[in-house]
Parts: sequence; structure tokens; C-alpha cells
Amino acid sequence: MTMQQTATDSNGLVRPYGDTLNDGVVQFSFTLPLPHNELACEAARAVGESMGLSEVSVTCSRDLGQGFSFFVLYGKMTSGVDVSRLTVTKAEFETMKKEAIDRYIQEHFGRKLVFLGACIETDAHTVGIDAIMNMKGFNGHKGLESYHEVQAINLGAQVSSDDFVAKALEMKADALLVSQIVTQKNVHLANLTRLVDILEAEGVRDKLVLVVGGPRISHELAKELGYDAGFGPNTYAEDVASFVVQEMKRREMR
Amino acid sequence: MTMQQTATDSNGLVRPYGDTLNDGVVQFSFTLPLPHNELACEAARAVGESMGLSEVSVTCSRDLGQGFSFFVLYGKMTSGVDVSRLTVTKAEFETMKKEAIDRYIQEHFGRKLVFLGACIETDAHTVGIDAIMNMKGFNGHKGLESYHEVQAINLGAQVSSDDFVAKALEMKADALLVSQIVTQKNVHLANLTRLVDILEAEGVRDKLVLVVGGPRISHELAKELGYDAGFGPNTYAEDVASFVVQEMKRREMR
Amino acid sequence: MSHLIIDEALVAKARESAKIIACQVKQAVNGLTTSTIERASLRLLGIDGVNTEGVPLVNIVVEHLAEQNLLAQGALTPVVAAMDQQGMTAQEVATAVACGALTLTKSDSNSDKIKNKTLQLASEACRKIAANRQQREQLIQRLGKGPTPYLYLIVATGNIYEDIKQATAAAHQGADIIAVIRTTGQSLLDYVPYGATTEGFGGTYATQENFRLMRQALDEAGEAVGRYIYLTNYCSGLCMPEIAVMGALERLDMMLNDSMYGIIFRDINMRRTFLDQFFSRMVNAYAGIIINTGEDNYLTTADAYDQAHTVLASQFINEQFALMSGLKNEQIGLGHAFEINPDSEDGFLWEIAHAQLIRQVFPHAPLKYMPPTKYMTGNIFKGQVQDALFNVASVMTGQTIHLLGMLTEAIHTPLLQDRYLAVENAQYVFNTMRHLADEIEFKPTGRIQARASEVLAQAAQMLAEIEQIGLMEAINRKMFADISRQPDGGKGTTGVIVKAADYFNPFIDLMLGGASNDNATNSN
Amino acid sequence: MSHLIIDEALVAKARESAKIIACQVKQAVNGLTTSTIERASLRLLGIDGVNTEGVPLVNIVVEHLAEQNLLAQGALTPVVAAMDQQGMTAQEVATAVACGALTLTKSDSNSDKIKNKTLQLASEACRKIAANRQQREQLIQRLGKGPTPYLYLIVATGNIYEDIKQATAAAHQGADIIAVIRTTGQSLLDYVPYGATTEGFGGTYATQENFRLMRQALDEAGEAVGRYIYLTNYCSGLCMPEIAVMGALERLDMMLNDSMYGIIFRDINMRRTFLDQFFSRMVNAYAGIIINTGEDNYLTTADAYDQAHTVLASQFINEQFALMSGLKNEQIGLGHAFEINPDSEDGFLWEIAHAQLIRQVFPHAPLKYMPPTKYMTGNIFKGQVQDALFNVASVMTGQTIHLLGMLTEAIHTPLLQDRYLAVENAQYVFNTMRHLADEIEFKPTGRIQARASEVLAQAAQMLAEIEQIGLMEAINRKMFADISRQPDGGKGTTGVIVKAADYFNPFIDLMLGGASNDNATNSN
Ligand code: B12
Ligand code: B12
Ligand SMILES: Cc1ncc(COP(=O)(O)O)c(C=O)c1O
Ligand SMILES: Cc1ncc(COP(=O)(O)O)c(C=O)c1O
Repeated sequence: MTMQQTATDSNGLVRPYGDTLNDGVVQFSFTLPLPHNELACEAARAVGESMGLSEVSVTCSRDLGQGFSFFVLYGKMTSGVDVSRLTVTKAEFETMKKEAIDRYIQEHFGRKLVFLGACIETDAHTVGIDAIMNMKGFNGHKGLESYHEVQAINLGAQVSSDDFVAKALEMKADALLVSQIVTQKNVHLANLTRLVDILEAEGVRDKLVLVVGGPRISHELAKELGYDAGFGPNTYAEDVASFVVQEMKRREMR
Repeated sequence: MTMQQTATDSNGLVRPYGDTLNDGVVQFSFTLPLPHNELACEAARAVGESMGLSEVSVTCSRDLGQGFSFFVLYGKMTSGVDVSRLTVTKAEFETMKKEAIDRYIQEHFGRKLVFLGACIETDAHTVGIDAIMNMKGFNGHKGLESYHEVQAINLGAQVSSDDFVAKALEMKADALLVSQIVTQKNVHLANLTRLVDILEAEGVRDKLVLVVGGPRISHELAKELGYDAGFGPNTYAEDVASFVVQEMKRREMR
Repeated sequence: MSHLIIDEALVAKARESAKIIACQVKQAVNGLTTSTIERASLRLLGIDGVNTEGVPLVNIVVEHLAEQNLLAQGALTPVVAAMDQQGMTAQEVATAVACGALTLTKSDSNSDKIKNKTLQLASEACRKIAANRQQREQLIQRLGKGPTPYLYLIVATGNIYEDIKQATAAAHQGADIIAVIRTTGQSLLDYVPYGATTEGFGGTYATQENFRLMRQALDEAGEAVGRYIYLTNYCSGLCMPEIAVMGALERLDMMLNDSMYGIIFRDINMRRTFLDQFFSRMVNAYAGIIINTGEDNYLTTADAYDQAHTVLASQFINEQFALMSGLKNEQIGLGHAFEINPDSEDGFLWEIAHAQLIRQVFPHAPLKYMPPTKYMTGNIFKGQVQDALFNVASVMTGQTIHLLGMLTEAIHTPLLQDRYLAVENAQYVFNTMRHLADEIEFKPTGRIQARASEVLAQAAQMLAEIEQIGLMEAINRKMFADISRQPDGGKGTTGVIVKAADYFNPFIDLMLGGASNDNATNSN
Repeated sequence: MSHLIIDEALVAKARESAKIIACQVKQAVNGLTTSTIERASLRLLGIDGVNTEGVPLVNIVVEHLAEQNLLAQGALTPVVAAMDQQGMTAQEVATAVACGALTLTKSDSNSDKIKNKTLQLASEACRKIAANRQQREQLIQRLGKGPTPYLYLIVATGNIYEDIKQATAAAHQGADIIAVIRTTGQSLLDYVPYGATTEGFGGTYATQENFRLMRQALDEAGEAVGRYIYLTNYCSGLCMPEIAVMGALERLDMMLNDSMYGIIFRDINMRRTFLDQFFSRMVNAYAGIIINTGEDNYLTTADAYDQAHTVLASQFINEQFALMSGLKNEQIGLGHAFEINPDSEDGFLWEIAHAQLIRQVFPHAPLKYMPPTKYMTGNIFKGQVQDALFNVASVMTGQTIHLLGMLTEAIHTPLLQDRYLAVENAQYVFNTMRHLADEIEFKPTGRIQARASEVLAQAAQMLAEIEQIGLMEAINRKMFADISRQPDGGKGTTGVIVKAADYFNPFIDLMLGGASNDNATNSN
């Protein structure tokens, strides 16, 4: 059934659903830097109201000590969102199978493509990039190392952007696969921007396909940062490989 | 320490605290009547933004079937609440001990006071009113039956407002203790209003002290509905008894 | 399965006491019937619908018969006599009575002719029910069912159409059993509302049409998920027998049906309740419906540790009443609950002791295990953990019917997402601990064993005492749930009727015999 | 305590192999020292602080000595010689060297006079540490400590002052142990940052001042809650020995210190790591600090079921290295984790088998049990349940150091409220299941017993193999964590220095002897 048509309120807006259409029920929780007392509970309620919720009820309040209090609340969203206005930005490509990708490379490039991967700067989380590049792969999806027409080089973790770019030039990489897992204090934004800056300084940015992935990476974010694509959780080697080869073809890279 | 002064942002507003003052972190979750796909996730994010949150991230989305999707999100509240503007409405009385209450009644009224209690209309939850009225009490706080100067009559559950008022007149009750536990579809509001209407129709409303209690009853709500006081979770017999006797004195009832 | 050492002699003694207790009650109410038993019988005859004021025709006819002083002989024969004379269907007779066009008289209503016709009509009704029962068995045969503990979910929106949405979603999420919670207060209505309803508080009206709509939806869902989905409702309150009939006609699979709940928690008259539960369980038994008893409720008003033995004692009694009504052991879903104060040290050990004891005392009963409710709070995150430990206890002790705990128990009736999270919680725990029960043994010298033995001894002792004073007096003495009720008090007393010598109701003989093929119980 | 049947002969054999493996490594690195060991020694001598570029004086002095080709004899004697000649404190010497005012020379640096002076200064340093150790014991004596499993909480705001707020709140909520997580990347810095810091990513810089500030805050919190609060940090990365010294001087109570983690997870050179871990553990041992090993990390890159035996094998090796450095069994907090895929049937049974096996193989070790992390998701409600079952496993198998699982593990470093909910979860489970471990036995013919025996056999087998090929080759062959490292590769290789014949460092003899009163370990 197509809920979009049916599941909206009179103004065609979609609202959260508790147990009745458009009741707008939302659960939320947060901590306030206030000692635990009635006033703090009032403040919690006010927070809910300031978010445009009605019938806000504080179902739980706890003293966290040190002048902090924790709250669980329920409330009802009075407005709604216009789904017809929303757009999903995702990378333009369709995922092919391993074999198809190898064939595609033979047909369109007639040579092995070089994919260079790393988890850059201070980030030491290799499991993600390994899942994409190493033979073993992830959830039964083999990694890029297993592709005949791909030379997959995984530099591992904590690779400085400079070393990464140097290696890219040395290996004449066709695609750079960057991983960023740690996002605290938005450190990933700084790291990713730094890499792009260096690539542009070296004047090689448009000579290669640049993609980034990580649990909190979206395609939208990647584009904003100047990457060709971004990949989130549960990505597999075939996804990124499919994008890279189709993107190279689109950009008539040889 | 007095956090109110210290824990505010530059505009003196208090914001949710994640791990840094004024970071505004809020957790929330809800269901949308949309089939589970990227668009639904976008819609979820839009809901968060429409609540005035920034950096909204959907950390979990699940297909509930039937064209419904569930989401867990985190976001950051950009505004804040002005605690100095907030007021806590609570009943004006101070809680006395059982013995003190009995003495207070002897001194000021010189007779046993009649407290009539019930869980009215369709509501069948007696545990709450029993906790207040029955000998046994609650959490080691004896109930009104154990007070020498109080005649506590507990009519139990599902008492219609008419029967309740009739009994009140018959017993010449000084105070009516109403319990409402079920709040679904705001049935308690209807029930509580009905009772007040009948009391006024009978012209006895101001001849007695009328209080209501329940897990989702606040003093504020009670006042709005025309009750003298409202009591929430973890109320004990001495709380309500203290209020009643002090209120009777204030109103110079004899 | 892990095992406790159980004093079988003591179990036998307790069961014997319970049997005597049940017989005493049966004697005490022999020679009595109730208005709702008569209405139920008329429903079986095919009378349905309401008048313009929404009063069910069965109520009108029964009141009419009372006015005519004909009720004592049973409502069936006067109606059948009228059908015979007027050449009308039962429904037509009822309609005629309702609009005052027809007055029922004694006439030849207790002639053999009419009695025979009544018997025939009654057995037709029984065949309908037997057919439903067979259909259930065929569906289970074809679709199969989930592994135990079965996931039991409630819907309670107040609106049958919202309920259906939520129930279907729940089935897709993994529910094995769907219970439609009744609206508050219906249990005290002395009639059964009619038609599809969309307004209820804390639950949805139990009407035959609502039963039908939900049954249909769940049959579809069952086909979709490849698993038979059980439907449950409440056979409880002032209309137990009529709701039993409705459930039998609409192929419900389970019904909450307790021999004392109405007395204790709804202050319904004792005799009325004992009569109604007997008739209604007889219908449940014939329809192959599994009953769920309500001992869990005791622990919401009484302490789960101190009063654990009252739960066991009550289960022994409910078992005997059930067997008397023709229910098979596989149909007796005795209830208990995980309600020990979460703050008490070793509380989980006592929950295990209680659950495992009951599992072994009633080896064939599809035990109904209720989640923590009383000590749930507005802290939904702690609630998830309380429910997780409940799930652990259930799989560790091999429970059968597992009511899913809701993280929002203390806040509101379940939201769609609450139910999803509850299913996810239980499925994870059950799967990752699948064979834990086979792996562990309880130390024979341990605390768990000692606690179990203590509870059994207390229960046997309590039953011995009740055997002396009688069940009605025991209830009067607050022996269950800390609540006292007088034998002659309570609601619905007026509906208790003394049967005349010529009272005739063939359903009792027809149904007590059990359905034609006997092993065809909706068993686990 | 419930017990598994363990093949003690096999355990002895495995332990013997591990001992040989450790000795082989010790031989291989004999005659070597590292830049950070020398810097650590200078810190013990009292050199602290940084130059205007923020370079620590100890780094400057050690590099200076390298340039003068004096490092091979050890950093201590040349500095002491200068102190002697110039009548300066060690700090003054370092400052002078830093600003180029002083050049260190060989002079009489290996005369008996200087060696004696060095020895005296060194034993002074040791007395300081012994004093801290005694103070810890007195505080524990007076304040007492919580019951096991100890609640271990991390703070990781990046800002030491926010960390202090959160740590204090955590102590009030019930934490027994506070770990300040390090900022990402610090482990690869070849120097230790200086002073109080407020900027870090995913953690806070480990500096001596940060250690001091947190120690002070936790001592106050401990007084307030009437319970000694343990402080933990990371003795790991390129500066293991220096951080060990900082921890000893600032009375930390626990340090993450693994003999192979740096190699496997940070690609640090093998010899460097083996040398550093030996010296740092020696300091830990002397300071009465409990170490936490890092086997749990293997399960983040390798599968927790398939590779369970590699965890056990590594624990045997870590144990032997630890004993070599003078650590007592009560100081060896071997690590493991609850990381089996939550979707695998009976996964919980295998977790119990692993945890109980390790508990019995290392009866005196304060085992460090890590929560689920890898399979945590953005679904915080399911996360609460995963953490609840982890808590159940911990109390069922008598673990000692219990890292609290965070419902937001997959999302962000813990918020204040996440930590509160984690403590609440664990305290509820531990209390309600307090004596469960005493109550249950595992069936000798059961799956749990079989799995435990299998893992032990595999681990013994693996150790026998490593005994043949050597540990460095084993790591090269990906035998741990599915990660391969070359014996001569890795970071920090240049910091490995061949000792000269006249190398002199009295700390080894002074500390290996152990602290004056021997039973005074910070034991449980
Ligand atoms: C395993 C792990 C570790 C291991 C890493 C081992 C290793 N060699 O990788 C160890 C224990 C060493 C570790 C250490 C730390 N960790 Co860590 N760790 C995790 C953990 C538990 C799992 C991550 C993981 O392996 N996921 C599985 C993989 C397969 O998923 P994935 O990374 O998302 O990758 C998939 C997609 O994102 C995508 N993808 C990822 N990269 C790429 C790249 C490309 C090109 C493409 C196309 C796709 C792609 O495809 C992959 C497969 O589908 C997470 C918590 C969690 N459950 O997520 C914390 C977590 C990531 N760690 C965290 C932190 C803070 C740290 C530390 C900094 C803490 C500390 N100071 O000790 C340290 C230091 C590490 C450092 N310097 O960066 C935080 C990050 C918080 C934040 N949001 O910033 C987390 C979230 C835990 C927490 N809540 O605190 N960690
Ligand atoms: C016990 C219980 C029952 C028992 C009641 C037994 C009995 N004789 O009371 C049984 C099993 C019978 C029951 C049935 C139902 N229940 Co019920 N029940 C609960 C439960 C688990 C606990 C309530 C309780 O006893 N709390 C303990 C007492 C001590 O706390 P309290 O009531 O808040 O009272 C304190 C204060 O509020 C205050 N107070 C209360 N009253 C008064 C009065 C005065 C004058 C004063 C001064 C103070 C005061 O003082 C008390 C002591 O501090 C709650 C869930 C929960 N955990 O809260 C659901 C709950 C209240 N029930 C609920 C529902 C829907 C029902 C049913 C309608 C469902 C159904 N259709 O079957 C039925 C029908 C009952 C009816 N017709 O009303 C919902 C209500 C949802 C809502 N917000 O509307 C709840 C929240 C469960 C849920 N999430 O669905 N229930
Ligand atoms: C046997 C039984 N009947 C009925 C109910 C429901 O209550 P009510 O009487 O309001 O329908 C319960 C409680 O859940 C019960 O256990
Ligand atoms: C022994 C050990 N050292 C260090 C760390 C922390 O990693 P890092 O090297 O980034 O400090 C860990 C992982 O938690 C560990 O187990």
C-alpha cells in the first residue's frame, strides 16, 4: 500500500504515529544542568514545549548528581512534515555483481584499476575499510582484493593525508577510498577537508575518483565536502566498486 | 552548588547537556506512517529539524511493517529555556506527621473529620486510593484508616460520580478523595469534570475539600479542573491529610 | 529441562484438596442458573442484534421471560415453542418480542416435542462450533505455529480498525498471539455491546463483530507470515457465558477466563461468577479454546514474594474448576507473573523458584507468564532491562504463553513502536538462550530449591484450610489478593435465578461430552 | 560458585608453553633499551616540563645524549654526572641542556661515585612511589570499596574539566573505577604532552597534570561516597614506560597495559613494544597498580566464537610476561569480552562457557570483562538489552572488573545520561541475581562444558605451535586478531637502542625486587 497518500493529516503533512493516525506521539530524553527538583521538571517540560510539542509529560526524572538531572518525556507533535517536499540525495549508480564489475572494467578500460584505501589521520578503525578492501570482505560479500580487474591497496589506519596522497601519485591510483569512523567534535570533517585541499593543491583531484565511507557518512555530506560519493553503514565492496567504474566511465577516464 | 546561575548559555538560557555545557543534545524516537525507505529516513530527519534541532542524525530506522517505520534520533537543541521565567504551581501546605495531624484536628475542629474516597467512573485501579486510605498504607506510611481523628471511607473502584456524591451527602463528608489512573484518550478529564459539575449542581462544591490523585495528576491540572488540590506519584496519606486540614482551616470550615 | 526436587505426595494432597473445594462450590450453586447463561443459550440458538435503543435482543427476551415468570424453566424452550407455533426463526421470535408483537407463553414449551426440537437446534449450534474448531486445527496443520514461549501481544487502541493495523503489524513482527484488550468497564455491563466499535478507553469493546473483523485480519496475517496467529479476548465479567459463545462462534483461540477474578477484582457476586464460569468454560472446552486464568492479578494488589503461595493455591483450584467444565489439561493456561520488587536482593532467584515450581506442578498446562507491571516506572530504559530479565526467566523455566512486557507499561497502552521493541527484546533473549534451560541444574541444597519447597508447602497448607472453611469464606477472609468479598454481596446478584423442576437446557449435556473427536483440542 | 570440569594437566601444559614463549622473547630483546625507557628513567629522576615549543625536556635530553653517542650507556649516569659537577638538580640540568647552555659529556659518568649517586636518587624515587602505594592502601582500608563485579566507567570528553564533572557524577551514581579514555592518536606520539588539556578527540590527552587533577577529584568523590574510587589510564603506545612512571607518581590504580596490543593494533615495532611493556609493567608492579590486558580487542577484528581460543592463548602469554615483570597474580587483570554475534542461536551459552573457563583458569586474576561493542547498533533500546545480558553473564561467572556497556556504544562517546543508565542497568542485574552463580551448576554432559573444553584444547594447541615458531613469527602469521605484523617493521623502531657494556639503570634491580612490604599489592 502507498502510505504517503493515505497517512497524512488534513494539510497533507506526515506526523509521528503512536497508536492513532496523526496523534504525533514522540518519545524523548535528555539531561539538564539543573539540580533535581520541581523547577528542573518544569524546565524539562518547557524544553519539550519549546520544541513545539503539546501535552508534554515528564514520565521520569532522576538526579544524576553534581547539579544534573535526567528526564524521559513524551509529547505530541502538533505540526508535521511535507514529504512531497523532501528529496533524497544518493549517488547515481546501480550496484552490479562482482563478475559484472570485472567484465565492465575489461570492456571499458581494458586494464586493472588501482583502488587505494586508508583510514586517515588519527582514526585507527580499520574494520570498516578492511570490510571493503580485504579478500575476506563482510557479511559474505568478498572484498576488492578478490576482484581480478582491481588492484586493491589497503594502507590501513592512521595514514596521514600527505602520505596517502604521495602513495596515490606513486601508484597512479584511479580511486581513493577513505574511511572515517571517529566523528567526535566533528574531527572527520577536518580530516576529510584536509585531504581534499592537498589533492587540489597537487592538482590531481579530478584525475581520480574520491569516495569516503563510515557509519556516519552520508552521500549528501560527502558531496558537500567535495567527494564524489559517500557510503554509510552496511556498504559492500560491490557498491563502491560499481560506483567507481560507472563514475570513471561517466567522466571518460581511461 | 547553585547550577541555575552557572549552567546557562550566554543568553542565560538552560539547554540540554550531553557531555559539554550547552551542547543541547537530545535523544528522541518515534514512528512514522511511511514505508521503510530513504525517503522515510529523510522525513524523520525533517521531523527533528522541525522541532528546532540541529545536527539531527537518524541512528536507527526499522521497518514495522504495514507501511510504518520506527526511528531513533539524536539532535542538538539550538535554543534554550529561561528558568527564571518558570514557576512551579504546587498546593500551599506543609506536610505534618500522623500524630500532629490528629492533634491539629482536635484543636481546630474538635470532631472526627469524614474523608470519603473512591476511584470513580470506569476506572478500576484501587491500589492507589487504597495506598492512601487503607490501614496498611504504602511504603510504610500508614493510611487514613489508622488516623484517630479521621473517619476514612474507601468506596473502592468504578464508583459512578452520582453514587459518590450521594454517599458524600449521606455521610456529611468533609473531604472527597478521588483517584484517576486511566488517562487514555483523556478519559480522566471527562470523569473529573463530570464529578465537579454534579457537586456544583447539588450546590455542595464549596462545602467540602475536593482533591484528586493519580500517576498523571498534577496540582496544576487539578486546579484547572476545579479541584482544590492534585497529587501525583509517591503521595502518602499524611500529604493529603495535611492539605485537607490546613485547607479546611483556611476556609474556616467547622 | 532443569528440575527442582518436588514432593509429589504434597502435590497430590494439594490437588485433592482443590478438587474437594471445587465440588463444594458446585454443590452450593446446583439448581441455579443466571440471566447471562440464558442469554448465552439464546445466542447459541441464533438470536443476535439489538433494538433501536441498542439493547441486545437476548436481553430483551430474557427480561420478557422473567416478567412472564418463565425464566426458571430456562429461556430455550419458550422460544423454541414460539418458533414452532409461529413458524419463525429464533431471530424472528426475538424481534417480534422486542417490538411487543409477540408475548411468550408457557404453552407446550416443556412437551417432549419442543424439547426434542430444542435438542436438535442445540446440536446444530454445536456442529457450527465443532466446525470452527476443525478449521483451526486444519489451519495450524497447514501453517504451523511458532516455537514456545509463544509471543503474546496486546492491542488496546479502543478502535477496532486501529487495533487491526497494530495487530497485523505485530504478527509481521513476530507475535504468535494477539489479545484485544477490553475497554475499561465493559466487564460490569450486564449486556454485550453490538457491532464494530471505534470508541473505547484503555481497550476496545468486545463485540461479536469486532471478534469477526479481527479474526479475519489475523487469518490473513497468518497466511502472510506462514504461521497461525492466535486470537485472544476476555471471557470475563458479567457476561462470561455470552462472550464464550461469541468466541466459539468467531473462532477465538484463547480466552481469559478465571473462576474468581470477577469476584475479587470486579466485585461480582460469587454464585453468579461460579455459575457463569462453569458454563462459559464448558463452551470454551467444546470450542477447543485455551483459557488463561488470572492469578497474575493477585500480585498487582498483594506482594509477589509474600503471597506466592496464594497464586499456586488458586491455580490448583482453577485447574479443578476447569477439569469439571470439560477442559483438557492442554487447554488450561494457568496464569502467574514476574512481579517481585526489582530492588530486592536475589529477587530473580525467587522468580525462578516460583516459575520453575509451577512449570513442574502443572507439566501439561500451557502456562501464561505475565511480565513486570507493578514495578515498572516512567524510566523506559530501566524498563527494557526489567523486561529482558523477565524474558530470561521465561526461557530458563520453559513457560508457554509469554506476555510481552512493555517498556512503557507505567505510561500508556502500547504504541506501535513499544510493541516492536518488546518483540525484539524477547526474540533476542529467547534465541541467544535457546537451550539454557537444558544446560543448568539448580543446586539441591540451594536457595532456589528451598524457596520452591517452601511455597509448595504453604500452598498445600492454605488449601487444606480452605477445604475446611469453604472457598466463599476464604475469599471473604481476604485469602486471595488481600481483597475481601461477601458471599451474598457484589454486582449481578439479581441475575442469579433458581431453576424450576422443568428447567431444560440441552447444551450442558451436548457440550460436556466434549467435541466429537476428542484429541482435537487446540493443544500445544 | 558454579564449576566447569577443567583438564588441569592441559592448563599446566599451556602455561608452561607460554612461559617458554615469554622467555624466548626476553632473550631476543636482552641487551636492548628504548628511548622512552630512558625518558621514563629521567622522569623518575625528577625531570619534567617542556621547552617553548612544547617539546618535553626528557625528549630533548635523550635526543641530546643520542647526538653525543651517550645513550647506549643509559641516560641516567650522564645526567647525574652533570648534576654532580654543576651542583644542579636533574631539572636544572635538563633546562640547561634544552637552552643549549650545557652539553652532556661522558666524563666520569660511569665511575662508582656517580653510579652510587644514581642509585641513591633512584631509590628516593622508589620511596615516593612506595609512599603513594601505601596511601592507596590506607585509603582503601579507611573507605573500603564496592562489591565485585566492580563497575568500571569511562569518561572521554576530550576536556579534563568536563571529564572531572562526569567522573564525579559517575562515582556518585555508583562507579567503582573511572577510566579516562585517551584522545585518538596519542598512542602514536613519541612524547607525552604536558599540562592540563581541554582539546581531544574521542578522549582526553594523558598528561601528568591531567592525572593529578583527576586523582584529586576522585579522592574527593571517594570521601563523599565513602568508597575508594579507582583511577585508570592507558599505559600503552610509544610511551608506555613514561606513562607508567606518571601513573606511579600520581597514584593511578589501574593501567591498560598489554604485551602485544601496540604491535597488533597500533603497528608499533615488536622489539620496542616488548622492551617497553617489560619496563612499564615493572613500574606498575612496584606501584601496586593492576594492569588490564587487551585481548578483548581481538574480538573487534576477529570473530568472538571462532577466535575464542586466541584470547585464552594470549592471556596465558600476558600472564607470563606480567609475572616476569614482578606483577602479582592479583595485579593481572586479563581482558576478555562479550562479543558473540547476538543473532547466533545459543550465543549466550558460548559467552558463559568462555567467561567461566577463563574464571577458572586464572582463579586469582582480577578479570576485566568488556561489554558488547561490535554488534551494538544505533538502536539504543536493543542495546540496553544486549548490555543487560552482558551484566547477567558477568555476575553468573564471577567476573571482577566489569566495564559498563553503553546503550549508545555505536553512536557517540558516553553522555552523562548514558552512563547513568548503564550503572542502573548493572546494579539492578547484579543485585537481583546476587547469588545466582552459587545456585546453578552446568550439566557435565552439556553444551557449555563441551564448548569450554574445546576452547581450552585449541588454546593449548596454539601455544604449543607458537612455542615452536616463536611469538614474533606467530604475530607475523596473523595468529592474533587476524592482523599480521613484520618483526622488523612498525613504528618507533628507531627508538630501539643497543645497550653498551657500561649501560647502567638501577631502577630494574630496585623495582623488580618489589615494594618493601610484599603483600601490599592493590589486590582484591
Ligand atoms: C571496533 C572498535 C574499535 C577497535 C578498532 C579496531 C580496529 N582495528 O578497527 C578499537 C578497540 C581499537 C577501538 C579503539 C577506539 N575507538 Co572504537 N570502536 C569500535 C566499534 C566497537 C566498532 C567499529 C567497527 O568495527 N564496526 C564494524 C564495521 C564493519 O562497520 P563500519 O566501521 O561502520 O564500516 C562499514 C561502513 O561504515 C562502511 N565503511 C566504513 N569505512 C568505509 C570506507 C569506504 C571507502 C567505504 C566505501 C565504506 C566504508 O562500510 C563498512 C562495512 O559496511 C565502535 C562502536 C560501534 N559499534 O560502532 C567503536 C567507536 C567507533 N570507537 C570509538 C572511539 C572513540 C574509539 C577510541 C578513540 C576510544 C579510545 N580513546 O580508546 C579508540 C581509539 C581509536 C582511534 N585512534 O581511532 C567511538 C567513536 C565515537 C565517535 N562517534 O566519534 C565508537 C563509536 C565507540 C563509542 N561509542 O565511543 N575502537
Ligand atoms: C495494577 C494495575 C492493574 C490492576 C488493578 C488492580 C487494582 N485493584 O487496582 C488490573 C490488572 C486489574 C488492571 C487492569 C487494567 N488496567 Co491497569 N495497571 C496496573 C498497573 C500495573 C499498576 C497500577 C498501580 O497499582 N500502581 C501502584 C499505585 C500505588 O500507584 P498509583 O496508582 O500511581 O497511586 C499513587 C499515586 O498516583 C497517588 N494516588 C493515586 N490515586 C490517588 C488518589 C488520591 C486522593 C491521592 C491523594 C493520591 C492518589 O498516590 C498513590 C500512592 O503514592 C499500571 C501500570 C503501572 N505500572 O503504573 C497499569 C495501568 C494503570 N493499567 C492500565 C489499563 C489500560 C488497564 C485496563 C483498562 C486494561 C484492560 N483493558 O485490561 C484494565 C482495566 C482496569 C479498569 N477498568 O480501569 C494502563 C492505563 C493506561 C493509561 N495511561 O490510561 C496502565 C498504565 C498499564 C498500561 N501501560 O497499559 N490494571
Ligand atoms: C481473568 C481476567 N479477566 C479480565 C481481565 C481484564 O479486566 P476487565 O475485567 O476490566 O476486563 C483480566 C486482567 O487482565 C483477567 O486476568
Ligand atoms: C591495552 C590497550 N591499550 C590501549 C588501548 C586504547 O587505544 P589507544 O592505543 O588508541 O590508546 C586499548 C583499547 O581500548 C587497549 O586495550
